[in-house]
Amino acid sequence: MKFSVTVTLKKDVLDPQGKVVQNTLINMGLSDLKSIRQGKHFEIEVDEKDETTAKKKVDVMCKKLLVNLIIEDYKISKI
Amino acid sequence: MKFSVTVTLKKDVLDPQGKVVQNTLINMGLSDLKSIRQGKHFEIEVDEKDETTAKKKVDVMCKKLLVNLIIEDYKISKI
Amino acid sequence: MKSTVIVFPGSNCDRDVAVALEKMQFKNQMVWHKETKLPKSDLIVVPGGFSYGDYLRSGAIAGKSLIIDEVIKVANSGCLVLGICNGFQILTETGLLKGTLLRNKNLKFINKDIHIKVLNNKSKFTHKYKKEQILKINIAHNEGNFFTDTHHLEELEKENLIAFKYCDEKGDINEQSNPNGSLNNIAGIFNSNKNILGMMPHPERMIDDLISNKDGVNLFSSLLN
Amino acid sequence: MKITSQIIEKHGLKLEEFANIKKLLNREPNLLELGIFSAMWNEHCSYKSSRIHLKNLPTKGKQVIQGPGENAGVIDIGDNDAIVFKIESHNHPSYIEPYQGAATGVGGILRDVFTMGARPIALLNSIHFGSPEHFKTKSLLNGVVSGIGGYGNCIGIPTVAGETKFNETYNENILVNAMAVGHAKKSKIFYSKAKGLNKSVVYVGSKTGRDGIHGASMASAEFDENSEEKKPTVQVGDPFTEKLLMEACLELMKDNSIISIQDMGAAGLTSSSVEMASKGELGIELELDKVPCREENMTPYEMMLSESQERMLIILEDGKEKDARKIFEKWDLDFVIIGKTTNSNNLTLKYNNKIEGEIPIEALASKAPIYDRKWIKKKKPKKSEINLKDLKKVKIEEALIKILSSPNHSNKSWLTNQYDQSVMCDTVLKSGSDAAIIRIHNKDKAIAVSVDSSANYCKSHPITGGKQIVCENWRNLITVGAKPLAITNCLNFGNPENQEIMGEFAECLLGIKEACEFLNYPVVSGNVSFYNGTNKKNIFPTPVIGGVGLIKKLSNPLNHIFKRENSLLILIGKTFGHLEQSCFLKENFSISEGMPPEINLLNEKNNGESLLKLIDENLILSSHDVSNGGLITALSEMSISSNYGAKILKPKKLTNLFKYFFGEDQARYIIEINSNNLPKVEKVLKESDVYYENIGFTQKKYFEIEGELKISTKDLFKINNEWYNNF
Ligand SMILES: Nc1ncnc2c1ncn2[C@@H]1O[C@H](COP(=O)(O)OP(=O)(O)O)[C@@H](O)[C@H]1O
Ligand SMILES: [Mg+2]
Repeated sequence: MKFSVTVTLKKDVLDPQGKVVQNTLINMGLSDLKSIRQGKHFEIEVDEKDETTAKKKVDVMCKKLLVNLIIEDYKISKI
Repeated sequence: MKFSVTVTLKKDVLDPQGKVVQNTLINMGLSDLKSIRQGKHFEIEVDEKDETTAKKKVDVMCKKLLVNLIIEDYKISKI
Repeated sequence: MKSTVIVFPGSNCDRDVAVALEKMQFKNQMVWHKETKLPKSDLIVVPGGFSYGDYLRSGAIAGKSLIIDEVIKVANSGCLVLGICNGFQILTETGLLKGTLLRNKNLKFINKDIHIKVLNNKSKFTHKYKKEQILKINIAHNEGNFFTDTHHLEELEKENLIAFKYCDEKGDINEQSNPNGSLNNIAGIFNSNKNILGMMPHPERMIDDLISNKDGVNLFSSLLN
Repeated sequence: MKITSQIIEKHGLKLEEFANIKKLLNREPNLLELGIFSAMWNEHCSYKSSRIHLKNLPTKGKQVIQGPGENAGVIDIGDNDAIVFKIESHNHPSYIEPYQGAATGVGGILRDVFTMGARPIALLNSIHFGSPEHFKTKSLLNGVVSGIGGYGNCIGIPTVAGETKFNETYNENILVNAMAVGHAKKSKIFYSKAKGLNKSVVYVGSKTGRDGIHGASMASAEFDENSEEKKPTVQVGDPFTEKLLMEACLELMKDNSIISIQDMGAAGLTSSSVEMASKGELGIELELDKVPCREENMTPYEMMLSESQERMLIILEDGKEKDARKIFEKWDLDFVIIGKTTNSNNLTLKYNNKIEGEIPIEALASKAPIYDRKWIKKKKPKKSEINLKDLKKVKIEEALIKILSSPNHSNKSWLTNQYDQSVMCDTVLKSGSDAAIIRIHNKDKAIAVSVDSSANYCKSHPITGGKQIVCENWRNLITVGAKPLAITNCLNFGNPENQEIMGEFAECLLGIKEACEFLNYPVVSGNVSFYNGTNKKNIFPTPVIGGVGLIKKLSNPLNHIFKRENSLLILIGKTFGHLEQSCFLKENFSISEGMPPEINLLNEKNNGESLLKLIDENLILSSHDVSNGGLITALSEMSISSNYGAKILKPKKLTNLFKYFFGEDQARYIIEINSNNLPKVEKVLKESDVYYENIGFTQKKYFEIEGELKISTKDLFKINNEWYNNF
């Protein structure tokens, strides 16, 4: 079973990368850009048929390693 | 209008980060993990009401800066 | 010889390479990335450091700066261009050099003295070195893991476009002597014209016995004539 | 909003303190004002528990240009060159989020140094973790190390020295102290004291967000179960912006536009504006609507207390705004005039033309509380119960291997290879030796730098411990050929409201003071971090000393590595065989009672200065101080990184082999000399009445003690390099 996980910085946490990317895009003439925030994305496949159990396993991976819960939020979706 | 962009390494490109993460998770006892690949995620807001035009603008951003087309694939979706 | 060092916000080896160039009697100028004209010069150096903090991808944002269009122009007309470390990454982002630099395989920043072998000493950058000469040289990077497609890799090997490979003290090129996971131990490559060199190691750090050694000196002196 | 006792407590203020605030204001403060008081009156900014003790430290000397009281200390190294340096703690944030905590620690201390007009030339750090077996240690270590590297590497300043220690006392409270060293022209040092009326107060750097609101109060409160909740206050570092800020500030400092400049560190806009005004005996008025904000709808309270990083406050000379703005715009940084100096002696805060808060500056600064907290003397520690017979149960070789392979003694290249040590091309000696050597750019002189601490010694006998860390630091500079000039110190302690802890603090400071005075080694800057510990379990007292020394002529830099075969090895200083508090007893018998080795300042000074004389006369091939692990450990360290080992002769007047080789008596050095030079060396040592012993000579490949052990240097290297491979 496959899941996608998106990890984003919590609101109000400084996103130095997003800031620089945003300035660059605007300087390149893409002035319609209102905001951009950068995060991480994982594609995870687990050996488990039951969706709830599988999702729980992915959740454990997020909590234990993939996500820094202090500054990041995350969302798991089945793909 | 808001879009999410996920950027992933092409299949034949080595993903050192994904590999290390995978090993770490397996070492942590999460042995059901079959595969994990890591990529980037952007949340982009553009000042444009027409969806097709807006999406095109995001596509330009991807091509011009956000994605290294030699090694990366990307997907844009409206959120 | 006149040289130009391009300075991006976040470059931090710009002074180091300028010092090396001046010590080797280049007449050097620093050029800020917002300039739109390059002074006439024989050599353009894209220095190491963390242009734009290496945010997004190392070298990506510098690759879009105003001055880069000029660098591409003169490079294509044959001017010598040297990209060191972040400079190498920037050159791949602009397409002047093919391939890309991924994260080190251990996912850690690596700073140490390693060895490289001069594979091609028939270039304007390397002719003062002996063929197969082993140099001890400093690396300092997070993304030095050279990657490219098989086609390009074949071309690099066949056309002799690999300047340096990582090796050990004795010159053996193998997995143990590969610090970052780079394809075929590649540490530096030329474009097909051999007027552009991109390399991860820092020759500007190797010009002074008191600090390290002088293994970088011949790179600069090669360029002098 | 009515200020309830709950709100007061949330702000880390005591009810008596609140009463005092009301008296100073002649009214109740509003919430904004209360927040400002809480930031300025907390331990971190006011030094309320430590100030009366810090006052006693020696801070003066011919070499001192600026002692404590500014952003960093400044010393004179001749030829119009000055060195600016300071150390600071970032313990609590690093425990909560190790990468960002450590990174912003480095960023903060760098700002303290370039604020004064210095270009940073070196970074150091002292990091202390819990037991290696503790489940958090590995990830904390990884996070802290990559955070330190992440920031320093990106901004391009070499991280050249430090110390890394493990001790279960830090299981729930790690220490992350960062030190920065910069170089300035003596004639161009910038200070934070405001001068003149109606001068523009300019905000430069990053925008203000909701980061670390109440960070300063967090640094001053003990951890408890609820500290997890304080997580969102973690700040994210942006080394790229700091690099821009540094270059922009240094560019602006080339002419004479700056009257006064101050970084926004702990308690951000509040402490920077108050500090400038208070030093200048002026008032300051800020229009908060002008503050560049990152988030929408930020309140004056949030703006004043935000600890967003990479920001500075500058007071400019009249008419300089335009040129200054140009510089900051070139570097893509905000530049906004947000206020002016006034003669009101108040901090006046306006928002949308309304006064939202007004506080007399002196209420926040000179009238901040000062406590003479009760403290009790440490009792002399119990003697350790080991008799000579028990010692014989271990073999010398096994004991040595145990020490060399222990986490605390293992080779640290796993860490240091993650730091760019070479950028700026002036690193003459990288980490791994007793001190690092950094050349002054374009000159043939250099400075040596080192950080040191000894929590075990300080715990068992704080006065001796305090003396010892100063002496060890001084020795570390001497062994690389530098004349020690001055120190900075970071005082990491537990809860000062606990009388025993306060006693540890007071007595460690007495020791530091005594040693610094005797060695003419003044304190020019520092930082205090209290409340290290959890739920009443306090960390061992851990003062950290950061020293700077001068190498006047850089012809022949020294390090601790054996240089050739058949040179003579001389041990300077007397060996009594002090084993209590030694690594030997800890690693082999798990004994940690007893007194630390005694410090004899007279010998310390004499031995050190005599060694410097030998070095000046070019008589030394390599040198190393003898510290933790004793003589045998020091000798093996000299072999490990070299192609040469040593043959050590059995001492003649030997009482006990273990005492001789593992004792941690102080004021000792090992030197390697060319045997032809022996008469010259002996002459110098005899003239100065220095005790010394010829202990052996260097040889190829093997480290050997006559009749006791023989190990190849390759094996020693392996033993010493294994531990970090698990990471
Ligand atoms: N342990 C100490 N020894 C000497 N000076 C100290 C010590 N602790 C703090 N200081 C001095 O007190 C002043 C205020 O320190 P601090 O608040 O840490 O500075 P900053 O506001 O720059 O972070 C500084 O000049 C610092 O050098
Ligand atoms: Mg400061």
